Amino acid sequence: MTKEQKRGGVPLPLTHVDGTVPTLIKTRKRDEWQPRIVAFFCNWCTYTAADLAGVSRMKYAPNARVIRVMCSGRVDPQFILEAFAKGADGVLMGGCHPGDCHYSEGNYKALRRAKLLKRFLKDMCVEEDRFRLEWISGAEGEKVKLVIDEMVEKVRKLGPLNLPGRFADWDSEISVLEEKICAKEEKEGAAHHG
Amino acid sequence: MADKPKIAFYWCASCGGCEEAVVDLAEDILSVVSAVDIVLWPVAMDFKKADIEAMPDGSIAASLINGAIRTSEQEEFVRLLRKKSGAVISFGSCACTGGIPSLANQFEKERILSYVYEQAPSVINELKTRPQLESKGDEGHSLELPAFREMVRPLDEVIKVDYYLPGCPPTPKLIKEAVTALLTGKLPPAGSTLAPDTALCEECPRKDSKPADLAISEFKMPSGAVIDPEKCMLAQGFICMGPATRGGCEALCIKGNMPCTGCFGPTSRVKDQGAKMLSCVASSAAGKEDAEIDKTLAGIPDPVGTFYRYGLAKCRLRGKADRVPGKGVRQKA
Amino acid sequence: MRIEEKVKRESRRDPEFARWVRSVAGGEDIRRCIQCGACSSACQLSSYMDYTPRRIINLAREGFKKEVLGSFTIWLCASCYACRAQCPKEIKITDIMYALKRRAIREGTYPARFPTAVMAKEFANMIFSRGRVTENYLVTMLFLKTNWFKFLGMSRLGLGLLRAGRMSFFPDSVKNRSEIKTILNAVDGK
Amino acid sequence: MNLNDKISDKAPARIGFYICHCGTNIAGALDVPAVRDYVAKMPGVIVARDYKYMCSDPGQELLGKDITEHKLNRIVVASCSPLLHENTFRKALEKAGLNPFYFQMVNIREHVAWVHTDKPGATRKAKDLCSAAVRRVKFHKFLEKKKVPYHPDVLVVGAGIAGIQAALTMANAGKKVYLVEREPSIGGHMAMFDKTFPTLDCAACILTPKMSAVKSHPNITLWTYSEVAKTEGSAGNFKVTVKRKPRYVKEELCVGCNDCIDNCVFKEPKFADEFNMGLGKRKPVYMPFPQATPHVALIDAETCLHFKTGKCKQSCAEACDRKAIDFNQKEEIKEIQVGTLLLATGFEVFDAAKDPYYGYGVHPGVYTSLEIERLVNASGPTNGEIVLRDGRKPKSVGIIHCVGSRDAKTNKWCSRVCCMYSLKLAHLIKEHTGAEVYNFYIDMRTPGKMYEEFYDRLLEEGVHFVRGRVSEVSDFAMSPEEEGKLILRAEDTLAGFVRRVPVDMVVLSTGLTPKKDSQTVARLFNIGRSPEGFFQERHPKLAPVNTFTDGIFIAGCCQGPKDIPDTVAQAGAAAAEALALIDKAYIELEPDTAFVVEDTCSGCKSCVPLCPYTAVSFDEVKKKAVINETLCKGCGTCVAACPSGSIKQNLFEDEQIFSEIEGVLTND
Amino acid sequence: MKYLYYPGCSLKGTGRAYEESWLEVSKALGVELEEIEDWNCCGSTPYMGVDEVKSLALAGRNFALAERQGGMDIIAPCSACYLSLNKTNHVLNDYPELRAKVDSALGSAGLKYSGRIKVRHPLDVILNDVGVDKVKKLVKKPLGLKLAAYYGCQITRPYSDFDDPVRPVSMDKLMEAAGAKPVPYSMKTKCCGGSITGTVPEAALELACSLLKEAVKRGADAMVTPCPLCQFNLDGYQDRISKKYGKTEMPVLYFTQALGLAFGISPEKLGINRCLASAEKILEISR
Repeated sequence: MTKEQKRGGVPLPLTHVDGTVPTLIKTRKRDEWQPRIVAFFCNWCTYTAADLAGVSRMKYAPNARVIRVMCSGRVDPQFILEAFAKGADGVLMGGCHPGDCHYSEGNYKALRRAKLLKRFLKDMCVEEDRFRLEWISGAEGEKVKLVIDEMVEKVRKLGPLNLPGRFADWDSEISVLEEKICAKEEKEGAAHHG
Repeated sequence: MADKPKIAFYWCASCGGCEEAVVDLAEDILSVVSAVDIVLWPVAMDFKKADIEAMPDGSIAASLINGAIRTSEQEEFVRLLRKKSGAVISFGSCACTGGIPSLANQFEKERILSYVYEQAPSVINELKTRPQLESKGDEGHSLELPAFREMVRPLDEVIKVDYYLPGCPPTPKLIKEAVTALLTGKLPPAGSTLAPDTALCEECPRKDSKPADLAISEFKMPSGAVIDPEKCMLAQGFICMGPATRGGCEALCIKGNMPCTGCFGPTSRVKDQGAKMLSCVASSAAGKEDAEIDKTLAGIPDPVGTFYRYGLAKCRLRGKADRVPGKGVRQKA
Repeated sequence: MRIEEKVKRESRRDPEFARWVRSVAGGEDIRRCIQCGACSSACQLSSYMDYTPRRIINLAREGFKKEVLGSFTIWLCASCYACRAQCPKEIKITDIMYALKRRAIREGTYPARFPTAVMAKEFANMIFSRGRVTENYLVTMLFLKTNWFKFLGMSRLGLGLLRAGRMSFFPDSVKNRSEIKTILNAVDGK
Repeated sequence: MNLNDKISDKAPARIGFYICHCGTNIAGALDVPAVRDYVAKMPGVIVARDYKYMCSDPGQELLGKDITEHKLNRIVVASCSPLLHENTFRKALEKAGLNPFYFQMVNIREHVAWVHTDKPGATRKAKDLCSAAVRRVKFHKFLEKKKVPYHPDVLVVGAGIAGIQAALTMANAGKKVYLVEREPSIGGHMAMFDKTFPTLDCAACILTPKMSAVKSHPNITLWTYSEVAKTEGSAGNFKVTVKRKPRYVKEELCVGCNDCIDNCVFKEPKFADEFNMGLGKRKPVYMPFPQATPHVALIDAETCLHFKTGKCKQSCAEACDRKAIDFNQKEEIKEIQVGTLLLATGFEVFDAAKDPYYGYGVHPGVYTSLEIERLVNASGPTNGEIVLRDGRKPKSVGIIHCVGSRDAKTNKWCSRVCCMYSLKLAHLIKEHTGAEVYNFYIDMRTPGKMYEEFYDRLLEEGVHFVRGRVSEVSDFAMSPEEEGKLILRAEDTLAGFVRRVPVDMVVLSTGLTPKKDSQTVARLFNIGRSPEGFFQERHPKLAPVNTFTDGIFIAGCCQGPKDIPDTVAQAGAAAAEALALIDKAYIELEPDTAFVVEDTCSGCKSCVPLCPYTAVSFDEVKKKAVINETLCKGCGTCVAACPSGSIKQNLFEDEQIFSEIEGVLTND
Repeated sequence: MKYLYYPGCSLKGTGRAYEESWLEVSKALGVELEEIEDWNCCGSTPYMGVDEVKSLALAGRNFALAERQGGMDIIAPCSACYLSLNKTNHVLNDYPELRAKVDSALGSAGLKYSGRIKVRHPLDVILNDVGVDKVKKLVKKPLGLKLAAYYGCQITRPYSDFDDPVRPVSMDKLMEAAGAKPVPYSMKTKCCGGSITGTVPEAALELACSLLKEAVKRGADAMVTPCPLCQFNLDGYQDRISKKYGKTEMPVLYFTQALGLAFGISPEKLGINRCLASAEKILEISR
């Protein structure tokens, strides 16, 4: 019996957009754990700066995964929560410096959302260092390196957030009951047939 | 009697308002009652768990379950109903999105229990006695209490749900439509929400009063300011969840001169109602400099309560992130 | 002057030695050297060296161990750090010189002409037993062990110091001598 | 089956995945086969291949062949930055009959291979990024590019030889060119040189005609003493604000007769003359140099008596019969619309005082190479005579190479021109003074046409060459021959010993550095800089005059040190690249615009005020928001803010981004 | 202003006069010193050539003791001590393997060092913490001499951060404040050969000689130095240098002695009598 069937056909709370089930829901062992940072970089400044860091062969920690958006203004707070929910240990947003936004003022909207979201995250006990907004212009390849290295170190100190693992942990109370009921039913079923 | 479809009503962590809503169908309730065979309705009728257990699987046409899931008993009962029912309808905000009870997901179970049984100003409990899951009576009999879960869950995290009927409570009109659809078999695809898929503003009487160039420079609380009865709430600086909330209530709160608090949950296109509204509100807040922005946003003192009043359980984070499940959860299930 | 073959064959190189030089603290950047000679030029003592510091760096990174450890150069280094301050590739030349001295002492390959190694050892012994150094004792020990004729030649300076009250009659010492011994033994894994 | 069809939006995804080795660029830093095999197992992936160079013709053909053979309808290529090759691959899709937007690119070179040293970590990151792209591409939709007109006018920033050459090339092609220069005259550094290597032709003789051509060209608007203050917009449509500083002389009236200068209340030139590196003097009203273009005087407010005290009798204004002097001139702001920007902002010479060992500014006998250029120049402060500050003719001269070059404490790079100009100066000094000349070099670098031959010539002329970096210039004499001289101490590394060489004059061959404000300028135009501070080209070999920002080109030493022939060649190349864009007359824009899903919009108007381009408006009849696609620039801010999820952005739909998030986090 | 004081072996031996004058001057300037209890050899230059880790561990013990005593900035007047203590800090920060070894060696004696104590030189402290103004106020007998300020190598590079490593000026400023006239002296930071005088005198003496000759040439009445090794080398060996390279008469004082004289402190208290070279000239100066 699959886990899903056991749950009376309820998919696990975490399913992917395409309906598949994530493989990572068990807690990783602490010693093999590496921080995972999801980074939303705007196309014009921060993404370009990350390219520049590459062209300049700067070396930094391989823990950030960049998702390109056209402007930091495109970053929906839903993306940030989703990233945490799917297992990110930190989320980094990069945009153009105030006044330099390629779209004039998308970065101000990003800033305001980030500020409010930061407060929300704090209330939800997600440590402050796990979410960061940085202005990195296309000329600042070095800053990409510095920010990522610094953030990875801070997050490493905080340890895994591992929400998928925590969710599974929290939900273990349900599965225990589930197993008990299933066992009971199976027993009864067996008795019935026998 | 045997021909009539069997219907079950059940309540979990709820206030009873959803039951009230069913009664509020007024004279229409009679037609419902006559059309169906109610096999379970704890608030009004005296059926026992054993009665349901005795029924064949799938013999109940539909179970309408309201309330969020907080205890092992609720879990066990809704599982039973799931097994016996053809369709399960998640009834009301608490069942659909966790509702007000899920605001408790900001706290750990231990903190809730210690507050309720030890720290609340009205409590005198010097021995710090708490209800025990199992206790032995004087005559040697044992008594078992349901386990209080780590967190509040919406119904669909515990059993598979076929339809959602949102609202705190769902309006009589929507209930009637749902029941009619159920009885006539004219149901939308499984998984649907039985309410319109546009946001509340569509049906809001104050829609036209919202300016197209709104920048909110001061946020206000309904408790601390006079509300203009004509003008768009957001235009006045009150956070109205309307833009991020499914319509279908016909703007009841607005008509009562209170801003929408979001009980109908998000539209189907949105994963996280609170995050979306937070994004919308922050985008329209005034200010470019740090200090200016901070000042404006300080007008929203409680982002969790503001943006997730009815849906914290459905937030992508589900609750306070650093909760540590209480010891013994596994053993005492 | 003897006529001898100067060609060096690959078998003369000791790659392990080159690796070792790169592994010591300060030796990590030795490969960056562009042989510009700024070190030699900055060095006040390069005039007396058989190999200029630049050449030592090149020989060391190529693994010409015998030439390096047998050279005068490392013993002439006065640790003034001028080379390091001027190196355009920021190679820690002085630290490399220290490492080469240590290696030469360890392998006993230093030229007998230089008593530097003897002095360094005496210095170490004195610290091991007392924790502090008393210079005139050190100098006396040095000359007695190497060239006591020279010591007699120095007597004028000694007398001068004596008269000026700059001689110590009793060797200075720390109070907690055992602590020093514990620490130094711990380094040796004792 | 016609794959170029919207049907593919809904059809089950058949994904082709290609991972590029980029030679060893990628393959050397991560485990390419492991990434390929990882992706091959993902649902929907039909083909997964690795290839040496995906951007090569065979690479693209491979892709096209697979599309046809395997009926692929989605393509993912993991290689370099999409900013570099996205279009290459999109075209390959198109050629194979597939809509180019059924494509997603993964940046595993700039973002992975080049920046990580930990191979397993880099491999894991590459897997994550590829997994994200494969998930994302399933949600890609059929799209078409937008075409908008490309503004034909060009702005060239900086009017040294690079800017002049580029401006003339484009103006000759019939384009309207704005040429903006910070200094009062155009000409840049080249105008300061005496002769040019290796041909030894006179710099002024070859530059001055070009300067006049700029001034008189009907297609060139020349603004000197001006700076760009602000740029907005993107390729094809830039709006640029230019600040014109007041020169207190009306440019259109002045004929450059110098009457004002002759009649200045300062009878003698008193102030350090910038053009001659302070070796000469000028008055507060001055002509930067005899061939200055525009040939217009200017007043330096810092030193002018009128501006300092308000008590000048203004004899200069009186002397001007064209009434060109205007003490009330104010800064002027110009706003222009151009399609293309070409930056030729040049370099700065290394500040020799920063090297403490060579005594520049301490010993009067120490000069920089640029000072010698002026000394040796016939129109320079000494009329071409090489003399020391005390008037003596030097009998021996030491030239120190690599000052502020190849040195971790100052600048790490080789400045490329110093060896050659040092040879040139050695020749000129020897020719003018007959002195003994010593070149102290680390490595002699003479790659260039006729350059090595020039070195040969100098060797024959009897100039001394000492291979060794000078450790110090001191006046500490150790022997009678050294008394009163500057002593250069260096190891003659070829001889194997240290030498002390006493000389009368020391020339520091200072290197080329980025402009002090290069960071500010880079941010002004949103282009990148390499770590040392020169502007970053898009690709060191394949796009040397492009930047990462479309429509902005670079030429000359702002990109890195180079000599005049290379600068002119690069300026021509940049002009040609710009012309190619302009003559196409339109620019294709990414179809990344946003649109409102009318059915589900509740008309809450939250989005309307957020758009800085007024692309979002409210339809008062339908009571819904509408987005004007031609105004929308595709930032997606309204999408992120739409509280009911009723605005979508092409290429950046919620599902696409959610699946990316999930992809980067779902690696085992 | 309170500091920990690390005298080092030389200041207790041949450099006695440096300590005597420094203590007098610091008292006058209000610089409060607390000697590190039971300090040991800094692990200086010769030791580095024998065993790197031991040398670092020896320095480490001093730091550990200093941390125990409050962890204030350490003042180390001897250039060699200043360098080896500073170097230890740098090496411990840059090379974790070495740090681990040093930590465990110290640990075996129950000691611990965080790596964070600053090591300062009296020149730095007087100039930056006390200030030239205070020095000027204390001057009672302006020196009126032409002095060559000779800094030596080890306080100027590679770790010093309080002065220019090529053209230091801190001591010139102090001498100016004391009423002396510093002569332009191009050999300010050149090595005096002190650390090899004992072993390779033929080379070292020539270096020392060039320093003295240059001072003479620049018209200096005396040289001032902040280094006991330099002072010993230039002063103690002047006799031999004169014999070998021709007569030189150049008094070599510690800068603290010169300051003390300007403050009006008696020559005896400053250990002026401990100088060997040109004794007559020195007496003249101190009067």
